[in-house]
Amino acid sequence: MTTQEDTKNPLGPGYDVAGSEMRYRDSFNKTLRDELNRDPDVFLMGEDIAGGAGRFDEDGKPLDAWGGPFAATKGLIQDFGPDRIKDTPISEAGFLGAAIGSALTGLRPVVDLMYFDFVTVAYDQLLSNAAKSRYMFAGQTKVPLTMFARSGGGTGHAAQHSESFYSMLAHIPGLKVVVPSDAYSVRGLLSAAIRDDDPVFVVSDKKLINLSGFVPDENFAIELGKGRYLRKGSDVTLVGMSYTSVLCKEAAEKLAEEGIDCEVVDLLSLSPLDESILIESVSKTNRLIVVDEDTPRCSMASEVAAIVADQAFDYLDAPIKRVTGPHTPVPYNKALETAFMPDSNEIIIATKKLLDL
Amino acid sequence: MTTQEDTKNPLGPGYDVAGSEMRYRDSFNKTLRDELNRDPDVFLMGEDIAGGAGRFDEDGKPLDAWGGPFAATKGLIQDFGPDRIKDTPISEAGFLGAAIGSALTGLRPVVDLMYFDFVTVAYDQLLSNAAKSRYMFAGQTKVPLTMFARSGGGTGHAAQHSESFYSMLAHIPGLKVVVPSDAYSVRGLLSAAIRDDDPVFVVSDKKLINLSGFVPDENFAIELGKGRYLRKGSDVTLVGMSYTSVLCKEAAEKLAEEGIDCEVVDLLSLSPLDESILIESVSKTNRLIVVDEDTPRCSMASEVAAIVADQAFDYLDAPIKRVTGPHTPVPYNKALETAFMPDSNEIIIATKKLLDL
Amino acid sequence: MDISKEKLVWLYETMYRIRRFEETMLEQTFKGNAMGVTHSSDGQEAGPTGVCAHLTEKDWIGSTHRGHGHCIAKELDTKKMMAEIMGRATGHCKGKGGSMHIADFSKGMLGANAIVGASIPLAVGAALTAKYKGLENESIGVAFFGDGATSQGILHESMNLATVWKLPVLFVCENNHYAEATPVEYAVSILDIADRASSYSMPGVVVDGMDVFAVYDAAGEAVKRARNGDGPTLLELKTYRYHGHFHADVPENYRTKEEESDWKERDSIETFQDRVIKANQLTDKELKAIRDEIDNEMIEAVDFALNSPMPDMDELYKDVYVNYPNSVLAPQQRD
Amino acid sequence: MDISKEKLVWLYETMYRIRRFEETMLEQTFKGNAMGVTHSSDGQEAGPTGVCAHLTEKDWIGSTHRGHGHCIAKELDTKKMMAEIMGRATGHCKGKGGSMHIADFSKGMLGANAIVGASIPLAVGAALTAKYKGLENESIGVAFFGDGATSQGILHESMNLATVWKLPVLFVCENNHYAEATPVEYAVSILDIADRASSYSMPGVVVDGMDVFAVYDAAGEAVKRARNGDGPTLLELKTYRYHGHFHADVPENYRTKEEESDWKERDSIETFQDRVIKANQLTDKELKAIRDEIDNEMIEAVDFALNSPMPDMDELYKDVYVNYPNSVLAPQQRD
Ligand SMILES: Cc1ncc(C[n+]2csc(CCOP(=O)(O)OP(=O)(O)O)c2C)c(N)n1
Ligand SMILES: Cc1ncc(C[n+]2csc(CCOP(=O)(O)OP(=O)(O)O)c2C)c(N)n1
Ligand SMILES: [Mg+2]
Ligand SMILES: [Mg+2]
Repeated sequence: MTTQEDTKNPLGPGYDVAGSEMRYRDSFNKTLRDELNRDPDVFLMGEDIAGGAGRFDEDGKPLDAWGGPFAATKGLIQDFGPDRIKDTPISEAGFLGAAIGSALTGLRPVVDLMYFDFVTVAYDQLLSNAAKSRYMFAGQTKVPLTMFARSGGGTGHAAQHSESFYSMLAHIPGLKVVVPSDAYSVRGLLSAAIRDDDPVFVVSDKKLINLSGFVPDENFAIELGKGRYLRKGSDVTLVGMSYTSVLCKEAAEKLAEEGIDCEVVDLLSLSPLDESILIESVSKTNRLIVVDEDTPRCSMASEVAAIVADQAFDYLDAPIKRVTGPHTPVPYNKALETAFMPDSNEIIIATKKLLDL
Repeated sequence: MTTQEDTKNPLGPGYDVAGSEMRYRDSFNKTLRDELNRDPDVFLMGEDIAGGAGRFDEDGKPLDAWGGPFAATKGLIQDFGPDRIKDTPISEAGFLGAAIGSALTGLRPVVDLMYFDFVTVAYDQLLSNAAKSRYMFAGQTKVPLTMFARSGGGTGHAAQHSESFYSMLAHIPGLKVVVPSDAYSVRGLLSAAIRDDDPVFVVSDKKLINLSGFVPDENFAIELGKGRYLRKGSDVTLVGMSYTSVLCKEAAEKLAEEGIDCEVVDLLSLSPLDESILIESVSKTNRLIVVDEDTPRCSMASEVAAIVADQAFDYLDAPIKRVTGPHTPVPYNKALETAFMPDSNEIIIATKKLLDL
Repeated sequence: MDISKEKLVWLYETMYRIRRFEETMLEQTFKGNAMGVTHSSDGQEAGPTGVCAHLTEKDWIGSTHRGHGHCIAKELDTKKMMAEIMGRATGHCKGKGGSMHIADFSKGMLGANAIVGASIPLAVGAALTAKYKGLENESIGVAFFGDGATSQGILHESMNLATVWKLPVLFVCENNHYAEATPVEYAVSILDIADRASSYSMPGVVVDGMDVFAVYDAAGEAVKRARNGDGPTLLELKTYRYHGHFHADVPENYRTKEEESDWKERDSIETFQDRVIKANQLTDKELKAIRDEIDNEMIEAVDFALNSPMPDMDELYKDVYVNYPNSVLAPQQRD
Repeated sequence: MDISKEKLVWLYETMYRIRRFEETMLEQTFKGNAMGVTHSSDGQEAGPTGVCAHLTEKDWIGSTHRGHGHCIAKELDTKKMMAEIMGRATGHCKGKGGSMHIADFSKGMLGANAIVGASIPLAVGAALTAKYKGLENESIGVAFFGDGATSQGILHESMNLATVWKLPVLFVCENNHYAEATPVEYAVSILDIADRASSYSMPGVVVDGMDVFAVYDAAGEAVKRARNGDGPTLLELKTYRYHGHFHADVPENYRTKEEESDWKERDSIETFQDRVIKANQLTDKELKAIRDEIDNEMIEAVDFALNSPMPDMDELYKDVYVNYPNSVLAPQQRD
């Protein structure tokens, strides 16, 4: 049963505070600003996070011609200056490596990798240096690095700009991965990521960026490794992450009209992963559907299924279902791209099938 | 029940032919040689696959000073010459990209990436070009590229030379991944990979390289996407891949002495993946343990668990267990490294626990 | 300059076709008919044109997110290109690739590529194939890339490999002075990118990228070297894109009107017209006839694209592999 | 050359310590006491020594798989180094890193790195920290790498970034003429790697890497530039490794005895001895005393390492993160 309190209190202090509606992108931007104000060792790096690098406007201020992809960093250079808002050449491996080096020596870099797909260009630095340094050097050092990028289909960017392969990142020991699902959680997770002493990757699905939601005025952090309930229910557990949490909620609301009572778990963190919330929920509903836009093999959907098939097996009354993208790259054509991505209708069909309805 | 035939006939024509015992490494080398002889468009590329590049011995033959890591390519340059056995500078991204370009234009490159860990340096070429070209260009082209590298712990190479993250590769649509587990299967899978018109990654666990086994004289190919039974049994299904198949077999043999009858499935291919053999086996044994040296999150172990928890749920009598490496990098110290890797003892313990013994 | 009338006509046609294609394509993008972002190369026509004038279908080019000009210079079909941008089944890639992935392997066009720098080694690989088969005299590889792409390590690796293996390759940097909104003088720490050729003992040539004859000459030399087995060359074409980085970009946010008009005064198409008319190589009337024909071609291309069917829905699952036995391509939920 | 006696002693001590450490370490490797592969840097002592002579603990260096020399020149503890190579709890990294990952952050040593080229941008990042904090006059970054690493794109990206941001960095290429068994003349398409500096408008200097005074002078200039805020420098040290690529490699398979002995005739330690004795800067006796002390240090280092405990088994699960709540670190099966 969903109570008002539950949805109003998604995690921690929740919505019982002063705040306002704002877009995910504005919440993101606001959080960066707060963290830059809070800690002088925090600085930003990325391609065109300002734009027009090295040039100035009529007032002698550094140009802010671009403000980062999807305006994530808009306005920051004019307030914090080019030393803290550092435009980079197109050298993802090089500048991510430099960011790691700066993190190893006392700074707290925040790196914009633009489209999630470009992570692969810098993959070795991410895996071999950022994720492994602390271990290889036996705790002598830490890597307080935050990375962020935009994932997912839906904007017609085709195969090389639409990836959601956060499962590959969640696979990597030494790295943390978070997937906010609204304006509220991106604020809490991004600030937690920046304050965290480990490398954290913040994935933002493009389809979330222009959605609005309630955001507290005061800044706050969400504990990494905690999922949340977006809806309480008893018939089946729908697990979402990033934008698929929105889809799960949507599906649950429609199913509620037909008398089907879904519980919706929003993972928020992929690494660390909240195993308890999964087990808690499935032990009540006895049924699990995991929804993930990523392609299916060795995905987060697979991981959630595997955890539950091990830890909550005795509670399960039905097969564990995964609703994911197909094992294909993302196509360009709008209808094909739409078909690639899970939607609430697919979740509804899967739910009914699972309940033998 | 294991019959002689079963183990003698692991896949296809099997052992009922003329052949001999040889090491995995020699079988590998022999296969390369056969494929080079078979098809003039096949050529090899990699760092020090010959060694001493550009220099000649007293007989005027190109030097073969190194013969590739673990002697995989030993002797080839002297028989096939430097155009077909191409030493490269240390530019994994560049030469993998060049190999892809040559595959797109009619050749069949075989690329040695040395240690599996170095894949990350060339990751973008692998994912954005090799795996996606056919799809993005709607079937206009194909990418008949073979890549190979050595995975796994056990040689004291520490965190940056001991990866087993084939799950990240199996995740990628457009790429195929195979994991031979003995001298026989590496022959069949490597030749299948080279003859295949899609990009295929051949992963060789270092711990297999010096093991010996029966290899037919005649060259043959194993169909990609087929697993095999290493042992038939009725109590529990042990799924292995690469070196963990050896471990599973070892564990099964020890357990047999105690009257526990394990079925051992060797995946051989990770992508495509033989879902039927998994379902077939679990529907008989009703219990599943997946053994994977890779770290656990979003691993092949997770994928196998997820498939079975979906497709064979009704047959399952117990939780699905994964025996994997821990969520840590690979440590240097011998005892720690050994503790990192699954071993047959862990499998035995997990099996007994699962059977409530 | 010794250049046949036929070639002159080809140069003009090609430049004008690129220009009109980009204008038309932008128009269609703003009308909502393109399915994603588009990057216009107008202003930069002389580069692809002057280079590809020396190539045949057996030569291979690699391209970028800003690839329409390369496609046209390699004689891809503007109908199929427009259809691709509109996501249609009749497009070069059946609507599955889109603006940033147009390819035509039958024309030696290895595909536009949306990862900055990623197509460069592909052209090296194509050259490797040619040399492997002993065909470098009739098949070379050409890598087109922007000034921004020069910051990607893979360019460095590719140039070194091409010289180590002495492959028939042209590295063609179209320096349009911006990578998105980043001025080249910020991102590149030397004045002339062409100078980097000396790091690989290959010739590096700065070329006026607004002058198709200059490009034609420099590329001719480089192509000759490649076909002769003398290895790669780096060409830097100084040029300018007239529009923003992508269709919705507002370049006034980072560059001045004066800079724009300075470059436009050196417009490659107008300069060409003035010159061939003055030299009595082509008449005003001939030029006009060419333009009319191409203007018409653009109308037809849009028509063709708009009236083309969308791809079948099962195209989603096709062309991932040559063969793949597995149901995972279309997950169970969708069965 | 104006150089204090104290510094002279340091140069000698450091070179000799590196030499003896590598010899001792190889011996121990062959005895089976190292837990993995080891890469000796003997022959190359003058490079790390001449460069690090200008550095303090506040300066940061990045290193490679062949990192022992860099560690010693940065004054890491040979006891802890030997212990690390033997996988002991008393090692610099508690036996979890091994020969290819020795680090000491308290000494400004960012760690050896087993991915060729991967540590280069780390040194750039350390320089970025210094500049960010306004401390470039007292803290610079030094990237050590081999000739083989110059084929990695990340070096190119790092050099460009360092010049774009004008960071206090030294790029030190130890050109020992081989990458594994690959001769530099095969893999690098120019004669002097130092010439690549011109691609980034930074000075590039070829240095006799067997002559510690030459290295000391060239590095001194470069360090001064960096501390003055004048940006990065590329140094190419021409040098030679006496042993194989790793302990079990047989270099005779790819290089001649004559080449080896030509280089050994220019041995950095012997040259140094001859020179300081001839110039009456240090006496034979003083040098011998230094050698004796270090010979003894090596015996102690081996003793220390062999008698040190192995790490606790739960070290497997430690230091993956600063904090991580999850049981996945140690999978259920092992509970
Ligand atoms: C690896 C990678 N990083 C970043 C981007 C985003 N991006 C697309 S185009 C572009 C600028 C490219 O500049 P340039 O190479 O000069 O080409 P131009 O756009 O000027 O034609 C950037 C940064 C990308 N597509 N790929
Ligand atoms: C990315 C990567 N590719 C390949 C290797 C294997 N490898 C280790 S050392 C080495 C040669 C390095 O040569 P160089 O940079 O000259 O250093 P040197 O060994 O001569 O000190 C190679 C190829 C590696 N460790 N990392
Ligand atoms: Mg540009
Ligand atoms: Mg070397």
